[in-house]
Amino acid sequence: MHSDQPSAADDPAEVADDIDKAALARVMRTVPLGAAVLAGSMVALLVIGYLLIYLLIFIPRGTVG
Amino acid sequence: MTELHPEMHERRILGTELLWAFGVGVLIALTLGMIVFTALTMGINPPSNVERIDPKTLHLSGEFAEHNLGTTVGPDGSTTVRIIATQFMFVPRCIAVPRGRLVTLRLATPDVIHGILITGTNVNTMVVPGYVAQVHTEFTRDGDLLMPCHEYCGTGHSEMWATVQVMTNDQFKPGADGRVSCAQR
Amino acid sequence: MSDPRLSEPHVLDQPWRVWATVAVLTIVLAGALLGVVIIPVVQGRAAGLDAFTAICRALGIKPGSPAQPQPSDRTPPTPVSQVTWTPEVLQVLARANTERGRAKVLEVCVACHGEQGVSVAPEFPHLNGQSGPAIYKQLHDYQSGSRVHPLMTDIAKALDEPVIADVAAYYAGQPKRNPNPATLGELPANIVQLVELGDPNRNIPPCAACHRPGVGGPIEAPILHEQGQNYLALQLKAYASGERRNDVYARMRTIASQLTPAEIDGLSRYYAAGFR
Amino acid sequence: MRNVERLCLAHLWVAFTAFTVACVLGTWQMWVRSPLGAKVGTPSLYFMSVTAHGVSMAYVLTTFFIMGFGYFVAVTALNRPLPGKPWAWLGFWMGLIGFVMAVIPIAMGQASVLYTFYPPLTGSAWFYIGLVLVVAGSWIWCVLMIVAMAEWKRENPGRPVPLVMFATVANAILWLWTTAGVATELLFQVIPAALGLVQTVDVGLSRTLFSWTLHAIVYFWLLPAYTAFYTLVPRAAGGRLYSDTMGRLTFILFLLYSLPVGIHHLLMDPEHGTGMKFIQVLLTGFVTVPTLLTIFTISASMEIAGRLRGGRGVFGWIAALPWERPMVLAAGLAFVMLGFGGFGGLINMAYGMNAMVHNTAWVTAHFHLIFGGSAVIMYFAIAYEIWPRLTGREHASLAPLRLQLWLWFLGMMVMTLPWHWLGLHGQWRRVANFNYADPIIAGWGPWVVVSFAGGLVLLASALLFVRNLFVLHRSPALALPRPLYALAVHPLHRVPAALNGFGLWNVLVAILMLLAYGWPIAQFAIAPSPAAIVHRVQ
Repeated sequence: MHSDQPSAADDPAEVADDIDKAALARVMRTVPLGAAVLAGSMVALLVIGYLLIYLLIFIPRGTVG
Repeated sequence: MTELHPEMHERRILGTELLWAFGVGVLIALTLGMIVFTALTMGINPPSNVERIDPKTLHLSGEFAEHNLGTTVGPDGSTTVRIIATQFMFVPRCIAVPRGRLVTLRLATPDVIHGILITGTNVNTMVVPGYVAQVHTEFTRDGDLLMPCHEYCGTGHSEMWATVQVMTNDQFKPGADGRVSCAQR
Repeated sequence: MSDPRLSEPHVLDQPWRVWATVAVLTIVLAGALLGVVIIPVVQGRAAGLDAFTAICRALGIKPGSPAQPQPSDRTPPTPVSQVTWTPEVLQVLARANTERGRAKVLEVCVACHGEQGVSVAPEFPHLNGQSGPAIYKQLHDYQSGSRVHPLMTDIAKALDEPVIADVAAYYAGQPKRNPNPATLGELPANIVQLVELGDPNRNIPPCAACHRPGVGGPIEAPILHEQGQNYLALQLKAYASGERRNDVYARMRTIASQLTPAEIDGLSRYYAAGFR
Repeated sequence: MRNVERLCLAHLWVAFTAFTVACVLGTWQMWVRSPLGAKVGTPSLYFMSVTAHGVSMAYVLTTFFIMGFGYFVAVTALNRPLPGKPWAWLGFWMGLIGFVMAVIPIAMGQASVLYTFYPPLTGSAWFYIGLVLVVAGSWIWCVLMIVAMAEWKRENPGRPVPLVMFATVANAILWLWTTAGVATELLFQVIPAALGLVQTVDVGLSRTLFSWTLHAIVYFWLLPAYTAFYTLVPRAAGGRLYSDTMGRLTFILFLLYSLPVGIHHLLMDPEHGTGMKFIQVLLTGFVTVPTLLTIFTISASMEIAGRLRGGRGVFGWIAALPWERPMVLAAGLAFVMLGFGGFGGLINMAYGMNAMVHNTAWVTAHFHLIFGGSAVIMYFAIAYEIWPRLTGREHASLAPLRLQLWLWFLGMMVMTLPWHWLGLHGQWRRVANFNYADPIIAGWGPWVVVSFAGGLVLLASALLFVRNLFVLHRSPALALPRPLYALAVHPLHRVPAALNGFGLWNVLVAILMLLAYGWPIAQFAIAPSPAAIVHRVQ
């Protein structure tokens, strides 16, 4: 990155990666199944934890208003 | 599955993202719905008593003068506790409250910002100079609890706390003037 | 999203502008409807409040929670001190004239507290380098009867407000020079700890949290280092017994009543020796 | 001498020097608070240390790191020289001088007011003026980022701004909006009070103005981590970004929703009614959207990488990822900490339920996980990634880098998980010592010791981090710089102006802030808080 002499190699839009197009198209048939399962279950766990704390710890400690 | 045109495929990706966003939106609505539901049915709010009071003259007159502090049971049976939070002490330092009855805590400060919580309960409020902080709550278990100052108020902050005695109905007996003090233990 | 092949960026932009604005406003309006109307009105109904009051409380225009009635109770007060720290009082202190203060000191105070604030007898406090607000408050408290002393009560009653400020400013400007500092001898470690750390077991804050200059504590807190040992011990005992009670919210009465005689002695010697 | 490398390295070294000192202080504080450290130090020393820890971590590490990384991005992503480099140096020196000006009164015990600005307790005026200089220096950075993007757009009409620059400029604009609140509070309330020009302060107003800044500032700290998630991590993992458009939308949503939510920090305050509190809690619900979108998009991007590397099945792609690469490892660990921290945040924001945890160790755990955990571990990873470019040298071995990241993660978890438990039981924040003789507090002791052990691990990690950077400065030269920024599955060729700039979004931020903060601030103009006398620490 010799800053005052920019080189095209630094421009991400112009640098192709070595990912094979066909391979990418192949994996894109399954993606984002795993991501949806992983992220979905994590977020669901968060909300379940929230509801449990709300109902089992917060409410029994006495209401505030 | 046939190969899609890149732009069609990009739209499918965005469609998937939109589906995810919708699912996430449902979950957020669920968490907010819990808040709205308990606010409507149980009257749960954060303590928000926008009641102005001059911090400079608290000790001269009114309910926060020294000998008006502490627990009072009104003629209608309502329990109100008045507390001063000052550098570096709560007045009074021991607070008697009944179990299983609505209690109103009112706090004010003559100097800087303080805050309180009572361990194991939902009592929590900032005590901001210029305002009366007020918490309505019900204590669900009896015993001695800690009420520390939880906002930094100066070098003596760490030694600033009070004790809260949650009493059963047998122990919580107001005197003729309606005042209740801590039991000596 | 529209098909980018068919339209230019600025045309593409129009739905974005419309939908983003609609979405943002809908969210805020939904929040306002719930938070300012529906929740307070429903809560207010359960607490016996009319809808208008409940909404005003939610907006912070009227005091109180929309879900609870406000308590009422007033009993007549008997304040322990009439002094208040208002901008006006601080202004008076800031504008004090040390020359006039010196004249008054030579006329009245010098017999006990000395011209330079070094007292002539161990039962009188040194006033040199004392904080102005502290002297001001004590003179005022003598005047109003909040603090009682056979000599000082009458002397203070003869002073008017600007003179009190002048005297306070004069003594505050005198350098610390205690001619007879106490010798420390063997000061137990627990005294230093009481000053610096306090005692968590007894809920005693560190002395230094208020009685160190520039610590941001109570405005009226006096500076204690190089004060007379005897005077300090007398005052701590007077607070402990409740004989002296002009400390607002009983801060010193509460602390002093928890100190042992050995601690009162140790603390007096600590400060008399000039430690800060 | 004139190179941008020097500029970036200067910023980053200031950031990480402050960070290392703050780590030492933080560990000492945990010792003092634990049952092992009773009678060690005094409250005066403790609060001096907390102030220095907070200022170094929250204002210096963050601001200088973000500025240094921003300059790097502007040059490498836009592939053009940085506009106004002398101005950048001016910003750097303003920040550094400001930092020194703030540190001197802290060290003299004249600013032991912690890093939050809550008058009437005020410290030395130099402390505040110094911090204003740090912020003013960062404003120069904001302008340079905006100018750099504008010039690039002029030279490249119709082309989408690279996502990494779009994200950096989003953060610069967010920071300009964010600092408006605290700057107003400091210039019109706190500094006049500290200088003795005024004797009283409207505490309700000062808290409200500070809350304006208080939440969005954390997003300012976090956005470099998100920038790395979208633009560095997919390439490091050997995959592609799932969707460039969603990246842009995410950063836009952060700009929109991280500002009008600050009153959720004042849920327990008596100077605001329930109505505005509820509105901002609702808006806080929406600020989770960009994070949840990110979790999905980045998981999908990692899934692409994992499957390209031969991972199969619903979860097989996770094992197939190149975890030996620091950037990938850091991203994984950051997500775990983001999950725990986000869970804590969900409890914090829940309106009345905030009363259960407000100002307890729960809150300390929450922001140490989110900022100290997710954000800072990505700062490490970014530093490891760009340092070779800045120095022209290559890491001799990745093993110490991985060890450092693992130690940071383990230390953070061991430190913060007990804090959640303690917070739920009422252990309050910001105290120099606990009375472990009290029967309630006695039960907390062992957990405080466990969290202190976590603090020691964190300190070891911080020292190892600095060592790794020093070693790199003496390592063999870099043969060929690797490209950094990830491509999307379908790189964008044209985007609507709304996704290529911030005009529309600035208007919407203004509208949102007017609706969310208009009444909360206006109420103090209509009926000011009764004035409180200033208490000066000096």
